[in-house]
Amino acid sequence: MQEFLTYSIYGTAFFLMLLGLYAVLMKKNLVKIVIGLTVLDSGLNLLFVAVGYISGGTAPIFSPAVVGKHVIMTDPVPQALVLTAIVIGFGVTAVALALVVRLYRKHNTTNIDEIKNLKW
Amino acid sequence: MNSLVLLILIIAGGALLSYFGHKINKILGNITVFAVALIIPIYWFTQVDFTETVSFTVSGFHMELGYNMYGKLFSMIVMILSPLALIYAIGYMKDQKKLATFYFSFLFSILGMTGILMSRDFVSLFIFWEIMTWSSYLLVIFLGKDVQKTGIKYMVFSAIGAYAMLMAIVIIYKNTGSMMLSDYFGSFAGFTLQTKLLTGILLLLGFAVKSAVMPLHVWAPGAYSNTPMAYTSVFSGALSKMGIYGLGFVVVNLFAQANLEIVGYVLAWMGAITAVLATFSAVFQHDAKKLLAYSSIAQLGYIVTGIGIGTELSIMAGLYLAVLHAAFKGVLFMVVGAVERQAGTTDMNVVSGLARKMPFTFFTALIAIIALAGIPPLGGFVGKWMLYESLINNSNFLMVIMIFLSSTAAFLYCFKFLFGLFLGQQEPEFDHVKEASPVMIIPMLLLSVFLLVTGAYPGIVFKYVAEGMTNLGFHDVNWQMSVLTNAWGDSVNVQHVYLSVVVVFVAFLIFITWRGYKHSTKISTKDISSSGEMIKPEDNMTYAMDFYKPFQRVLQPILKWKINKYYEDFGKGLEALFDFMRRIYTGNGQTYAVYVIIFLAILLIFSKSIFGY
Amino acid sequence: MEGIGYKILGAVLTTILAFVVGMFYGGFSRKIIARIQNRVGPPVWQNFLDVLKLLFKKTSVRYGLMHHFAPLWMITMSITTLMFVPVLNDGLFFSNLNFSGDIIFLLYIMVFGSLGMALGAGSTGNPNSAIGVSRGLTQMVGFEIPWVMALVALMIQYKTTSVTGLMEVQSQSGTWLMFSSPFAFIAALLAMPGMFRYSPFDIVGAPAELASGPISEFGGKYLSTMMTSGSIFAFVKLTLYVDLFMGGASNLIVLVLKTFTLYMYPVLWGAVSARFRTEQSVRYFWGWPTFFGFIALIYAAF
Amino acid sequence: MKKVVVIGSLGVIVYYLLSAFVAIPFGADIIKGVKEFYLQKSPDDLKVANVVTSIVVNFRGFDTLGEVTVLFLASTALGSILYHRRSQHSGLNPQRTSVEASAIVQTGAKIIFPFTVILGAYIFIHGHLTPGGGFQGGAIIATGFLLMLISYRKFFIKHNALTWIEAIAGSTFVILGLFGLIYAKNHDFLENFLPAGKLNDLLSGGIIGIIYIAVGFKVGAEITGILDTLLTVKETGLDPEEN
Amino acid sequence: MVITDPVYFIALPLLTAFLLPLFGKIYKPLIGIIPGLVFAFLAYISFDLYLNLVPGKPIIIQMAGWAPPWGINLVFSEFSGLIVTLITFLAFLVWVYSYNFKKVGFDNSKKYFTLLMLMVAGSIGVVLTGDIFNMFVFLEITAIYSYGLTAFYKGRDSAEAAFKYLLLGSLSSVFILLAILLLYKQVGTLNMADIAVKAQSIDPKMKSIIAILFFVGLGIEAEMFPMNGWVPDAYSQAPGPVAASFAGMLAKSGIYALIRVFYTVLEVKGVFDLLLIMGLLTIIFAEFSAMRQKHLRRMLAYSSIGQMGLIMVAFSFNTKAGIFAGLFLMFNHAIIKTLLFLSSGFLTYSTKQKKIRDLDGFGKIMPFTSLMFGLGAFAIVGLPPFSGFWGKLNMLVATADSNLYFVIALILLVAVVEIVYYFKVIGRLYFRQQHKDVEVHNPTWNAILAMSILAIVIIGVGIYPDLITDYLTKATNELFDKAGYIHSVLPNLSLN
Repeated sequence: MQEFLTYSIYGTAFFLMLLGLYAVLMKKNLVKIVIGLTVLDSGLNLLFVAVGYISGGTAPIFSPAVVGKHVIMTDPVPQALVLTAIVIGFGVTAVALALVVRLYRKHNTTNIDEIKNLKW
Repeated sequence: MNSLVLLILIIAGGALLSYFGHKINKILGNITVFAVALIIPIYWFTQVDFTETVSFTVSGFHMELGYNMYGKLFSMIVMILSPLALIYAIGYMKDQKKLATFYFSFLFSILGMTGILMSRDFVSLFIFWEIMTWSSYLLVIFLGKDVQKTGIKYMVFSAIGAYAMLMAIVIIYKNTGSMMLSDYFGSFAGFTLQTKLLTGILLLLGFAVKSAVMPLHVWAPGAYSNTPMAYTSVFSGALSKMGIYGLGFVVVNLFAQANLEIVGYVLAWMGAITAVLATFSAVFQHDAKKLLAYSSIAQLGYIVTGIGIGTELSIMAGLYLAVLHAAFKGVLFMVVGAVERQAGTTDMNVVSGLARKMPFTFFTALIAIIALAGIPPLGGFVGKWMLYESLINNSNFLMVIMIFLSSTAAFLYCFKFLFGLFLGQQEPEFDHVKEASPVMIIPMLLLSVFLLVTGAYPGIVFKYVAEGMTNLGFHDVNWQMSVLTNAWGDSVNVQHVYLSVVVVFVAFLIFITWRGYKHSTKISTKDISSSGEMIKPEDNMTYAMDFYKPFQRVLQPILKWKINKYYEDFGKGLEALFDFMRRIYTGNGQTYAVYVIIFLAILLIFSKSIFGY
Repeated sequence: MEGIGYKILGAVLTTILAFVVGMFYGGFSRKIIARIQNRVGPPVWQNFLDVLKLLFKKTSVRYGLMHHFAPLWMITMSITTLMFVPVLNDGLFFSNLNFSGDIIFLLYIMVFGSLGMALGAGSTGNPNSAIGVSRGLTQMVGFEIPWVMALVALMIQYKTTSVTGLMEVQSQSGTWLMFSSPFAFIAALLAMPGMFRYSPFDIVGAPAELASGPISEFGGKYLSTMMTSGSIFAFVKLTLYVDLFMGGASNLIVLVLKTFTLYMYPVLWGAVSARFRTEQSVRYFWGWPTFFGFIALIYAAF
Repeated sequence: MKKVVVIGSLGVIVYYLLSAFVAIPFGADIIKGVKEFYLQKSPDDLKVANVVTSIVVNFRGFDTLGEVTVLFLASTALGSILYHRRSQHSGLNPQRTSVEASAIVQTGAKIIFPFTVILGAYIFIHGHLTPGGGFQGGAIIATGFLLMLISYRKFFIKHNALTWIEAIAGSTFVILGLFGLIYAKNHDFLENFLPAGKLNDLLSGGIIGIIYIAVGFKVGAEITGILDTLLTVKETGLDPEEN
Repeated sequence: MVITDPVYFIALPLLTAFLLPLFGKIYKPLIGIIPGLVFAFLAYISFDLYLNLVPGKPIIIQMAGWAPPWGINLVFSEFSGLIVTLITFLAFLVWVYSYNFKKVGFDNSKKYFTLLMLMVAGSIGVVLTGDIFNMFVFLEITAIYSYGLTAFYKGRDSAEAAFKYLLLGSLSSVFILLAILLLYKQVGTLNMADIAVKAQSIDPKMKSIIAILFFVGLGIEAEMFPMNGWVPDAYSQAPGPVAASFAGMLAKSGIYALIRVFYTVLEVKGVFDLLLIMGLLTIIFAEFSAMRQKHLRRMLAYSSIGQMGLIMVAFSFNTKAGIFAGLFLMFNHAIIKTLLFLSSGFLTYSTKQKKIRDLDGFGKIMPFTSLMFGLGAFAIVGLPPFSGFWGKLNMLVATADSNLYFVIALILLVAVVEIVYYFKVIGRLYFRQQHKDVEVHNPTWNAILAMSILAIVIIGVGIYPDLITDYLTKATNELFDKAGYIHSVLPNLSLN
């Protein structure tokens, strides 16, 4: 069971990352590439959260119901980190989309193969 | 204050003053340059204390400046030739622009040379070497001709040389833990053969580039001929001697003493081959500048041969020739400069018959050419003689033949130079030409006088050469004021030669001039015996084009073989390679991302072998 | 041997001797060539007459100083060379400056005159002169190589570079160098006609095509000085050959015999051969003569 | 070809990474590190119930400052990337790229909008007590604005106001942190200098709550600004001539 | 202590950046002036702190009252302090230069200065922080700054360049995050010193995977081959001062992160060999590509990559001499490349194409700028008496020290190539006939000031390198002394 969970959850995260990377590397459309980036980020975030999980743990909040009792809590650090990661991912995505808009305005295409005025 | 430091500061200050002087006003600038040109040699000859040293530690490297007699010998070349060239430049560069840059670079290259000759450690040697290189580069491209080709070629070869030297320096530092030249010489014997050869040959390579030894000479013709002639006289006369300076101490102090004379021998051979090939090239040039440039290479070849052989007489010959070459090449480049300035071109197919217009220039050129060709009774002969004798004494018979071939062929270009520019028919298009200004003539005359004097009294040069050779391990060098002696005891008394020549010449001069000269009329060069044909003034009958056609036919198989072309092909190949390599930057962002992924995958696959867990 | 006056006297005497002998040799050669060609030919003293005639002709034109100096340079060279070449083995009068020079010096001083001549010729502006000079210098590069090879071989073999040294070697061993170093001698001999510029190496001054080449614009005193110089120089060259290869001469008669014999060789060869083009002659000199020179060098070195 | 290479490389990478990750099984509590300290100190010293919040704002508050900066940076960068000359030069009005939504959507949006904003505000105010916090709350507020933006073509956001909110909220964060240098016990940046209060009270945790509120405002304003910039074409005149 | 606290390096620029729009509302010129004041202040405190630093006792700042490893800490040591000082100094100069850089096309200077402030905060943060995740956050700040400012100009292909950078930058952040995650999973802490202590117990295979991920992720930021495709585009399309800041600050923080991670945090056998090889490849490819460039900026960009490769090689020796040389090279590269980019900003001002051949004869019409460019070129190729020479010399001595003779040969061969392309430009600038009707844009007084200061530094250090060698030596010792670093960050560490 443990093994299955390990493989399935990590596997899911990695599948997402793989999917995202594939889109980034193979898709020609700029928007799809950006989508690939976000999917990649999602997979990574999922991985973060998954890593922080501890079997049987609750959310690391000392709500009145938990205070004073001995409960297992999941690792709060990856959760804090993933928050940061998400925000950064958001920022990058926003900038990426803005750049796509600019590129589309200039080149009138979203095919990345056609956008190589700068080379060598 | 230490006189050596002060000397450096004076030159650097002179450079800055000339720069700003010329920025403000041409006349002020010229006055500054003139003053600097006087002050530097005067200071050097009167105030500099040659026993003084100054040392300091910079960035953890111990550095020391101080003259030795060997450096002093070369310094004399620099200190005599450069100021004269500077003064000459005042006249020569009168109509040029960007004079501030010119004099700045000029003086900085003097600074570099001065520094090289007083460096006792590799770091300062290299620093000054590079200062010399870049300042001379600025002058090579100063006129803006062939900037990309010549300038880059010069810089590339200089850089290769300098970096070879740098590599040697760091390896030496690694092995001795010191940057001092003396420590290197001292511990050389203890190195492994591999280190000996590696450091020594890299150093040799560095110096050989500057002295334009054969496969590394291709920068020289273009660089010498493209530079303003006022500087070329220093370039060829003094700057190239820095290479000789280095070759001297490397070959003699290191290889000869470590029983690796074979290196010196190879070097001597390269010098001989250089001499021959460069002479052949010089013969067929039609631009006087190029001719002199190739001639310089050939002459440097003799010097390198002399140094490479490494016997007392041969080194003496090499060093003596180095001094003399500075003088006569200095004059010749100044002459070409004067012609260029007055007549507008130095193409020997175009210019002719300037001797009547520029008598002083012609006279100095004649003296310098006689010295260059090594014809007695002028000083050039002395050097040639010593070189031959040393080679013969060593039984290097093939090398003698090479050198002799080269110097015999040298007569061809010597004559062509004089004939092409000064003799032949006087063309109407050069009627306007006037003698160069005294500022230009006087330096040339001074150097010519030096050449005349050394013909009878080469001892005045031998004195310093012999002093300098003490630092190369030759104490008690045998020399006399005007008698040359070889290792077998055979000798030539140049004073007698001089005497004989002068007496006969004067006697017959009287004979032939008496009752003849006055009564004859001077006629134009168009008035020649021409089988009854009348030559009009505008007909150019001068035989200049393809002057040595028959010789060219003889040398056909050799001349086909052009080193320059190989280098250029190599360069082109490299460029193509670079172009190919930069194709990896395809311009497609996605491809770059793929590179990253592939790189990561490769690292992961080989992680075991990389990280060895 | 002491006394400056004595020296000067010796020098003058040597010069006169060289002049006379050279002139007669020139006359003989003309005569002999004429006989070979089935002509009568001029008398042997014809050259004297020519020189004298020219000497008294009025020089009417000049092209400037270089032109004026050219004959001077030639004669200076000839006489200076003469001064440094031992005429007799131990001649009292003719020692001159023998011990002040050596072979390398002689090789160089001999060029001096040609260059001066060339400069004078160049300054006249006559294209024929220039062409002649160009050919002459090129040819010189040709014959100098085997000639120098021969000399270097001798020098290396006998470890001396002076002419007197080599003569001493011969007198001590009793054999002439032409026998003890045959290859050097062959090389030198093959190079010799080039030095004399007789046919087939006479393209320099080929009268038929170049109007006498370098000397075309010279006349009167100039030409007479040049001819004088040429005679002296011919004598010097012959003497040098004799000194080097044939043991020198102990008295004047032997000298004349030896030099005349030697002289006949280029003259006779010239009489029967056609003219080479410049590159042909250079190729010739760089062929067999150089080969023998090379052999000589190897022979000398090992 | 490229495809094969890419898939191959990806396969290799995933294989290695997965093998690295599965070395420690999912849910295993074997990491001994700083988390124990956080779980203990957060309720005890800081009196903050939500440990994630205390980590985000206090223990690793510096990260959060960076995070806020990233958002701010993104919105500024976006502005500079999509920047056009102000419309007053050419007289063109800003235009929305989206089409006008239907009446149902418009009405619904109008109704939901205030609630969304209030929800967002609730979330960041209670950031130290319940799941969520400034970022989440700010994002929810921005969602409300997004709703309005895509519903109404004529709904414009005053950038002036956004600028003010951003500036004040951002500087509150930094200034509160700087106050720590002066007033707090250890004189550290971002250190709590206010009374910590009682666990699970609204007014607990000292400056943590305040900072989270500021973050909420800032995030809300910034995301709104970003959305607005992306959705609105201000002017399509000529680009400024530059080099 | 209050007035000179390293935390100001980050807090102040951030605060200013947040408030800058408000200042703009109050009085427009404040947008330009306030950043200058802040930069000047930062430069002042960095010099003050750095010069008063007690050797062996770095200033450790803890955040929010929690001692490391629990809280985030800042480490202002001889090494990080040196780089911070360099960055603040350059930032000030870049501000001086760009204060009124261009009237046209630069009028959203509010955003420009805001971004610049954030970037300075970010790159200083990367250098100062003692927490690995915090380092990642600051790296992202610098990255987003770069995306934004690369695309600053509309007329060029700047968006394309920025997008490429963004693509690679995102990959970089993914790999760094993965590495951090793996690391956290192994040691349960994020503090660098703490990780350094605990990392010894990590399974070597795991460690190598972490190292590879860091290597690739940080390698992208440090312009390592083959992941530097973004560099030439970004450098060539960004505004002049921004390109200068890329070379002077951004690249520095990237390489700093790389060496900090591998010198202090993760000790992995073999990574330095890898760094050596990749550094050499970086040099070779970059310089060879630079050789054939027709665009000035791209040429400078490739040259910049080459320099970074050289720095990598220097650090890869893992010896004191190597680190010293690497630091010297970093210093040189920061100063000289900044000068080159600043001067090229004016050189290429009026030419649309920015081709090198458009610069013919500019030495005449733009004497000062050309002189500065020439000086920079001389210095960067390592000609004495400029500072570049000493860096190169030390570098080669360090290489020889490690017995890598072939590396010396290679570096020098590539240096020849470098000389060729720089001198080609100089030849064109000074010794060619100028094209007709060229617009002249002589630099403004503040640009002249900025460039002169840089030039003075270059010449000063070139003539007397001991001006900085002491500090470099100290920094070297600090970086090399891993135990000292751990001890000063975690003084109470009982090595259990």
